[in-house]
Amino acid sequence: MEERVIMAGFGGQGLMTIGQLLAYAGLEEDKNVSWMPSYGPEQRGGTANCHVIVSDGPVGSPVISEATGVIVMNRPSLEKFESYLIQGGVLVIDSTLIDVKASRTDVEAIYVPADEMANEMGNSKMANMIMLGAYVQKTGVVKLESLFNALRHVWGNTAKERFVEPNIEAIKKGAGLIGELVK
Amino acid sequence: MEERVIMAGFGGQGLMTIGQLLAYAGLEEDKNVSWMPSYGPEQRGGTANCHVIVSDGPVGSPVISEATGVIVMNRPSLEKFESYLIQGGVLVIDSTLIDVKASRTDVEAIYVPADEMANEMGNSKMANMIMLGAYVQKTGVVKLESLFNALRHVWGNTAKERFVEPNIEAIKKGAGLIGELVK
Amino acid sequence: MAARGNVIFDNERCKGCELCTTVCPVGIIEMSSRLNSRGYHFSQVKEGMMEKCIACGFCGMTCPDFVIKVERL
Amino acid sequence: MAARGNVIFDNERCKGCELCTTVCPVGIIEMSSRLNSRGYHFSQVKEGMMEKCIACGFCGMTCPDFVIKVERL
Amino acid sequence: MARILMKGNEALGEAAIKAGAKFYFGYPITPQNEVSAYMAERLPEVGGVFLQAESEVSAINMVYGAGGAGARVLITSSSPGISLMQEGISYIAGAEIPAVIVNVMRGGPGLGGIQPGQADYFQATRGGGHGDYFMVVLAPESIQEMVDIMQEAFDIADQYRNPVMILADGMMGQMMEAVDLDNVEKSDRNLPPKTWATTGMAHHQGKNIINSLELDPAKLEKHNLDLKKKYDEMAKNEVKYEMYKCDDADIIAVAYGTTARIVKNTIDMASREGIKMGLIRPISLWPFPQEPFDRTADRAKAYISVEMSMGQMVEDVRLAVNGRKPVHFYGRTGGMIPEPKDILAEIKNILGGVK
Amino acid sequence: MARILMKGNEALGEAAIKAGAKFYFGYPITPQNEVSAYMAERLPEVGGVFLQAESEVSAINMVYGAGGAGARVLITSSSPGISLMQEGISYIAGAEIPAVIVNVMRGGPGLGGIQPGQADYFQATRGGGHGDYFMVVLAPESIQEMVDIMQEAFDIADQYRNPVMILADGMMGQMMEAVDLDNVEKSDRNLPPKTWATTGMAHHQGKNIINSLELDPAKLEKHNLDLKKKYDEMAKNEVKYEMYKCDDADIIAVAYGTTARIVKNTIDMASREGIKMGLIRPISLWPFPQEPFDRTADRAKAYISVEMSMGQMVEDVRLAVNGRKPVHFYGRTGGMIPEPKDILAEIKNILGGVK
Amino acid sequence: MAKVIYEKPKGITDAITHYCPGCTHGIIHGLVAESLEELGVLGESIGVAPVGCAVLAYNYFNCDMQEAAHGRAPAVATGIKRVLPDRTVFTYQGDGDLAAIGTAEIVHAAARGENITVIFVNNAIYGMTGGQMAPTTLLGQVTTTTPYGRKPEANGFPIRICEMLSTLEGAAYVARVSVHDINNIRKAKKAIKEAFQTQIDRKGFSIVEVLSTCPTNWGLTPAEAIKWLKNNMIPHYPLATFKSPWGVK
Amino acid sequence: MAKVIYEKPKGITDAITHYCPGCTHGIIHGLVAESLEELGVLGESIGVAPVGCAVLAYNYFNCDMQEAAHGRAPAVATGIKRVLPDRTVFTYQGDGDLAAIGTAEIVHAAARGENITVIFVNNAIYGMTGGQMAPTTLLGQVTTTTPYGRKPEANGFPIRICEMLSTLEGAAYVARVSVHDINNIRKAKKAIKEAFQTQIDRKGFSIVEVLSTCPTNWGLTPAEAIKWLKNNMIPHYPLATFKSPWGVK
Ligand SMILES: Cc1ncc(C[n+]2csc(CCOP(=O)(O)OP(=O)(O)O)c2C)c(N)n1
Ligand SMILES: Cc1ncc(C[n+]2csc(CCOP(=O)(O)OP(=O)(O)O)c2C)c(N)n1
Ligand code: SF4
Ligand code: SF4
Ligand code: SF4
Ligand code: SF4
Ligand code: SF4
Ligand code: SF4
Ligand SMILES: [Mg+2]
Ligand SMILES: [Mg+2]
Repeated sequence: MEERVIMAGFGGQGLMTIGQLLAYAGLEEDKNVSWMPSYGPEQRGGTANCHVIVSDGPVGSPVISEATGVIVMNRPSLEKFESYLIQGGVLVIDSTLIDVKASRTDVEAIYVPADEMANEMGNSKMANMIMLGAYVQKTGVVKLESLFNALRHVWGNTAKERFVEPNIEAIKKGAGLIGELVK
Repeated sequence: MEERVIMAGFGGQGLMTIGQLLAYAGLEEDKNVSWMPSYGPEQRGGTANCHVIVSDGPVGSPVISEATGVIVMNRPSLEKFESYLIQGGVLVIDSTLIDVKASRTDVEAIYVPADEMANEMGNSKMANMIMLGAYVQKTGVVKLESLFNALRHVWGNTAKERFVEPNIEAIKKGAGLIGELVK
Repeated sequence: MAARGNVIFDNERCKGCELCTTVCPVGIIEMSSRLNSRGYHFSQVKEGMMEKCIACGFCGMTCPDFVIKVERL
Repeated sequence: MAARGNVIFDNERCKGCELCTTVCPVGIIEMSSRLNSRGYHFSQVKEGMMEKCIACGFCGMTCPDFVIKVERL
Repeated sequence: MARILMKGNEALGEAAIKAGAKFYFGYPITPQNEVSAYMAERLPEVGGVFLQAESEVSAINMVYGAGGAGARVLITSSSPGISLMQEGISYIAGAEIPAVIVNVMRGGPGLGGIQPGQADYFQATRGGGHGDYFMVVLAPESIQEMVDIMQEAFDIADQYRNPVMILADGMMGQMMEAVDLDNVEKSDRNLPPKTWATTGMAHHQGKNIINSLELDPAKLEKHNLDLKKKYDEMAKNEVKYEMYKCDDADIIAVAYGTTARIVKNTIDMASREGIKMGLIRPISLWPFPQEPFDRTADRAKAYISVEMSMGQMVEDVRLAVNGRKPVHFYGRTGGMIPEPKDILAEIKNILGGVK
Repeated sequence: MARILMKGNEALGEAAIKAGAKFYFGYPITPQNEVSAYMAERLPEVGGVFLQAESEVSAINMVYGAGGAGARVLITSSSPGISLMQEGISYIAGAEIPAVIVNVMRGGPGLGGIQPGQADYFQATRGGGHGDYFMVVLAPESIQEMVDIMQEAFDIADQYRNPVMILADGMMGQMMEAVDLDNVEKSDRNLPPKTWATTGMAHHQGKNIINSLELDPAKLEKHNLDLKKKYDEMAKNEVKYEMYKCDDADIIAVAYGTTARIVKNTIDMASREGIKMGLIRPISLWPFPQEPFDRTADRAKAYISVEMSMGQMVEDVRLAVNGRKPVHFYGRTGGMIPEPKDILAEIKNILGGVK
Repeated sequence: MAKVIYEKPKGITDAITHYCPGCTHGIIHGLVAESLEELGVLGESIGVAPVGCAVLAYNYFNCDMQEAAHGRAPAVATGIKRVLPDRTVFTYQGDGDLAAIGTAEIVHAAARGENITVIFVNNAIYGMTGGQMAPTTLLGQVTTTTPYGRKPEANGFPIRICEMLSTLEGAAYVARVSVHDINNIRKAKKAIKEAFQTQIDRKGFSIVEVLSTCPTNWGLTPAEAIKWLKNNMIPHYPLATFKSPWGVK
Repeated sequence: MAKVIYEKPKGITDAITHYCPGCTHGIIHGLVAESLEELGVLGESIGVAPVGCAVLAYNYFNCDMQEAAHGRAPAVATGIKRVLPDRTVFTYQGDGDLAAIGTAEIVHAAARGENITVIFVNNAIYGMTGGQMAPTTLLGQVTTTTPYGRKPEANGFPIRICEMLSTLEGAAYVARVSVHDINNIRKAKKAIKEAFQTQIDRKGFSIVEVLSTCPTNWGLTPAEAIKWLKNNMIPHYPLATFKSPWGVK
């Protein structure tokens, strides 16, 4: 098993964070993982993305040219990264922020109104977690429980401790969608 | 013909100058010449030397390891450079300043009381020219006239112009010794 | 009577920093709820307030992104 | 009465710069006509003048080459 | 401790601390800024010193001073910053001061870009500074290996009194991987005490001088010969490499650092297509490993050096192969990252030609 | 004008002025100080500018500015000073600014000594700076050749918009030889006008930018590929060498600059003893000449690289010979100068072994 | 007819800058461009961009530009000016660029009285590289490399560049200004124009230090950043004209 | 019994220096050595030699020494001092070394308040390399690189280092002295000792600028050089204590 996922959107949407979280979750399951961020001045206000690999075998290049999954939270990212997907790959689109559909038909596109849902939950900052929940539930790359553990591990005993439970809720919300959305 | 001569003494004795003069004289005769100074902090107060090559053919290394001639104006230089001479090479020693004799017997040592003679001429600074005159007269590496021309060329129309004629006199003094000294 | 002014925004240049809103002496600049193509809420003159503009030029001088052209009518 | 002094020169260290001769308040230091092994005329107290030395130490303090030791007798 | 997820730049900092380096001098430059941020926070906690110098030139000379005073000292930078250190590195080598220098390479030349690159290979292995000197240059392919190699790097530096360079790239610095910081193998090198360090004459026998000047050519030549002896020893003892699926390979790629990981991907792709491809991965770039080439030169049909440069290590490959087999090159540059499928295409090309 | 006796350091300055270089930036360092003294006196006479910078780092960046403004500009230094210029040289190459840099090499590493050396060969030919770049590196063996090559160097720099390095050594800088400054052959290169120079928008079409930054990796790669194309062209067109008595040589020495003169002495000694020895003298060290090796590899029994270093050019010799014949090395370092008789002894040794 | 009170200066290109929202680099760019335009020297100008957030300034100024190595802009400008003494040559540098790695270059350009103009943007931090301490970072200020706040024992004291350079005879015009409000923006413009006038009049080296914000790395909104500048930077970096060919009150 | 009034200090080795006859580098060496000795820190001291005529100072000072790259002595000293904060660390630098290539290093060592002592030997010329212009060369002074005399338009103005560094908060002790006569040699000694005391008391950066001669490259006899220093250098480089932990009158 090797999952190669690209997460992309505007800076500040928290895509780096969910990328790290996924990698941590993989680590919780004793898998090999890598997380590779985009870096540079374009991060400021511009788009940011990271590449995460979760694998049973050793990880080769941390930079993904053929992705099994893509999570996008703005339109330029959809346009840029859609083509990275392999056939049958999973494409998770924030449908609140992106008002177009996937142009590829050979991939599994999932439309998550994450921003809207997050606002409903009272914190638009958690849209990223909703996206992640949906993706993980769909692909089974890691167990949801591993994500929760990762959150507790990394944010526990830090200033972010109080965000752990709400974020778990958000992940669950995202995960919960999958049954509904994907028929 | 290739003459390879090392000139050595204390800084300030004018050995660099007579080296250049010899090279210029060679040039006057359309020979190939090179002049290579010692350089570096040891020049200050310490010993200074230069290597001059006058050759019919192209000049190889400007640094001399096997000298046809050596002109020395202090004892450390005698001790250092005597060994550079080839068999039968010419060794010109300022016998006013160096109170020992050459230790090699397979070379032609010439003892010139240059400092004393220069003082007699009223300018101890010209001892170098006396040494050069003796050497050139002995070896015939260039014509004396070429030395004089060189002096006129290089110092003429400069602040040193007034030293040209006295220096020619000094060279002649040195040259004049040769008949006397070398029996 | 104060001079009347007209301000023209090049919305695509705006980065939504809000500095212009803080310097307008008559307080007529606000941020739009809309985003420009680069994802920023851009600035605009409040609905129907343009005539309050005194053409001081402060908004233009303050804007780090050369968004605003100010004219005196 | 001024202090009596004794100055000792380490001739081999001397570079013949003559600075010591310029600072001696009683003018008793001169340069030798002899050379040391490094080719310098070295400094010395003029023949028979040592007893004029007032042990001020100026010569020692001025010498850049640590040639001179000054003692007060 | 278990494996944790860590950024390369932070892991290398922590690894240095674990290796006993309590002194860090540096100057900000992308893509290695996380090292300074990490060290600025961590070193005071362990009683060490983090100092942001006014420039890379100053930083490397602070390393000279600190290393000369007997400390284990780390400095990191990226390509243009490393260029500014060339005089200092030459001095450190000449004065025989142990120090570890990390270059998290980016694209060049000039200001270039900030994405990963491997175009400072020549500079690192041939001495970008003046004069005859060499450093051991180590190129890890993973964060774990970088951590392990850090301990080794300090040991090598101390053993030979010589600078050691770790050559990484922006990818290595920026990526996160699982790393175990506690099970780093301590070497059994017998490190000489630093009796030469300038710690004040009251603190050791005699007078210590840290110096690279020698005005007497005969003595300077002697010094160079002594250094050469040391380099020969390093060349003999400090070779490190990995051979991956070389045994029956028709074509052998040579790659280091992150590029080697990419080549490993390629090898898997190739083997799925029935192409026998292997990898020689030099871990020490200087000394460059000769042995794996001698072991494979009979069987392999060709070699290909794969680099994030326009072709630098390929010269060492040519020197190692010495005409026995053709040597090819594939490179991407400017921050572009080679892709397995493109490498594979090149390889098919070559094998087509070779047959 | 007739031949006059001139110091290498002064002759190279005058040659640069004759080549139209009216701008000189530098910082004092032995053994090339006579260049600055000469230029300080001469340049104001010809309406040029001599500027002593506060450091070599500043000086090379002044060259960047002046070259970018369209001037022919000269900079000279010696080993440690050249190390300090590595960032600047990489920038100049990256931004494609023509300039001529002279390194009057001394002994290293570190502060080393001030006597002649050739141990900056790697730095010069491989790029001591970061990133993929090359300069044409020219190594004259006599002052006349240095003077002739200066004109050539400026022309090459302008033709390719690239820095050119002249690699001399303390001996070349300090010695005097007869030189004819007036009969320097003007090249018939068709030099492009400097429409790219930043002279103010009122003075040319459009806007000119001198720059080496490119944050987009794809564009930076493109820039690197464009540069590569240029380097390939230089590599094809700018090879210069001399072959001396190679025709029936059993052993061929390879040497450049002053060392080549010494080897010529050796060849004469050798031939007196019946030893057939030849010399390949690369005049361009980069591009390194391949042809003379291809022409001699069949006949010669061995090659020997003779250098004032611990062995640097020998790698290029190995690459050129590519395993066809054994390649040996003889070097002196630290300011020691190889002696013909010692080289000859080494050669006898080798020939004894080769037979 | 409508009279234009303010619009993008001709000295600024149409490119959208990469600066963060609310970063005052943009304001300063505008002032430089207006000054060159008003003095009629835009077509005669050659600017030198630094390494720092203004690294891409060559895309924004509508005149010939050179991109210098980090800290070396004054050396590059010197090279240009010596070749083209009748052109207007300026550098635009950050506090890391000018006051850290480029210390020698700026001091010596000033000491030489090099007839160039330096626009020195002091935002008390390394913006481009993500918020490290600059030589001008205030005591106590938290940056990525002073996580415990800048402490003099460990990190030294902030440098006042204008005060330091004013000791040099070659420095003809030295002023510190700020852009935290309209009044100060106007004063900044005046200073920048005077600095260029100094150069045009061949009076020697001119420098204007402009206090500037870095909302991103200060972790503040643009408006908060403006306030922080006013309340924290100005007390330590007094606004003044330190030297001027036309005299200083 | 004879009492020793003066003799070679213990802080000076027996080696004969390579300095030219009458060069005052030697006098300054003596004062540094005496100070370290009298303060009882010779065995605790680590000196940093420059590149310049004092390049071989490591052979002359009887304490541990490091030889720095040209201009980098303050950086090297910083490295040493940070590792060994309780040792006495000093640099000995010429005007080319400190005021030209080493400008950034000295400014920042001072700005950091780096607790080291700098002995700055200003002889208005590059001695070691044969007499080129230094940043401190006087206007009109002829050197090999100012053959027509130093002119401000071409070569800039001489830098007054003490005045410049005094603007920095981290500089605790700043003084300029001279060694052109006995009285001044005594004052120089006092200043050097105070500088070291500043370091021992952990008060921060200390520097003593010592006006010195270069008879060789000035083309004067040692005695003439002393006079030239007095008549030409002192008017431009006023002798004073600019800063001191014990206050300045
Ligand atoms: C030689 C070198 N060292 C370091 C860097 C990395 N670097 C880029 S910008 C910068 C600092 C920028 O800070 P500043 O000059 O204050 O400008 P700002 O971004 O704050 O406007 C540094 C250190 C570099 N590019 N080159
Ligand atoms: C990087 C570098 N640049 C230049 C030199 C050459 N150099 C040696 S000493 C010196 C200047 C010395 O002058 P100063 O510092 O005033 O000392 P002084 O000799 O006058 O005592 C220079 C430029 C060098 N060794 N290294
Ligand atoms: S010109 Fe003045 S009044 Fe008009 S909108 Fe701008 S700031 Fe407000
Ligand atoms: S100041 Fe400019 S960029 Fe900022 S909000 Fe106003 S118009 Fe937009
Ligand atoms: S101690 Fe004083 S009096 Fe005696 S010799 Fe020396 S200077 Fe003269
Ligand atoms: S001062 Fe010293 S070196 Fe000079 S002459 Fe006197 S004793 Fe000799
Ligand atoms: S990082 Fe700071 S200085 Fe740079 S553009 Fe952003 S706000 Fe401006
Ligand atoms: S050259 Fe000048 S500074 Fe150097 S030792 Fe000689 S006199 Fe002293
Ligand atoms: Mg800044
Ligand atoms: Mg000096």
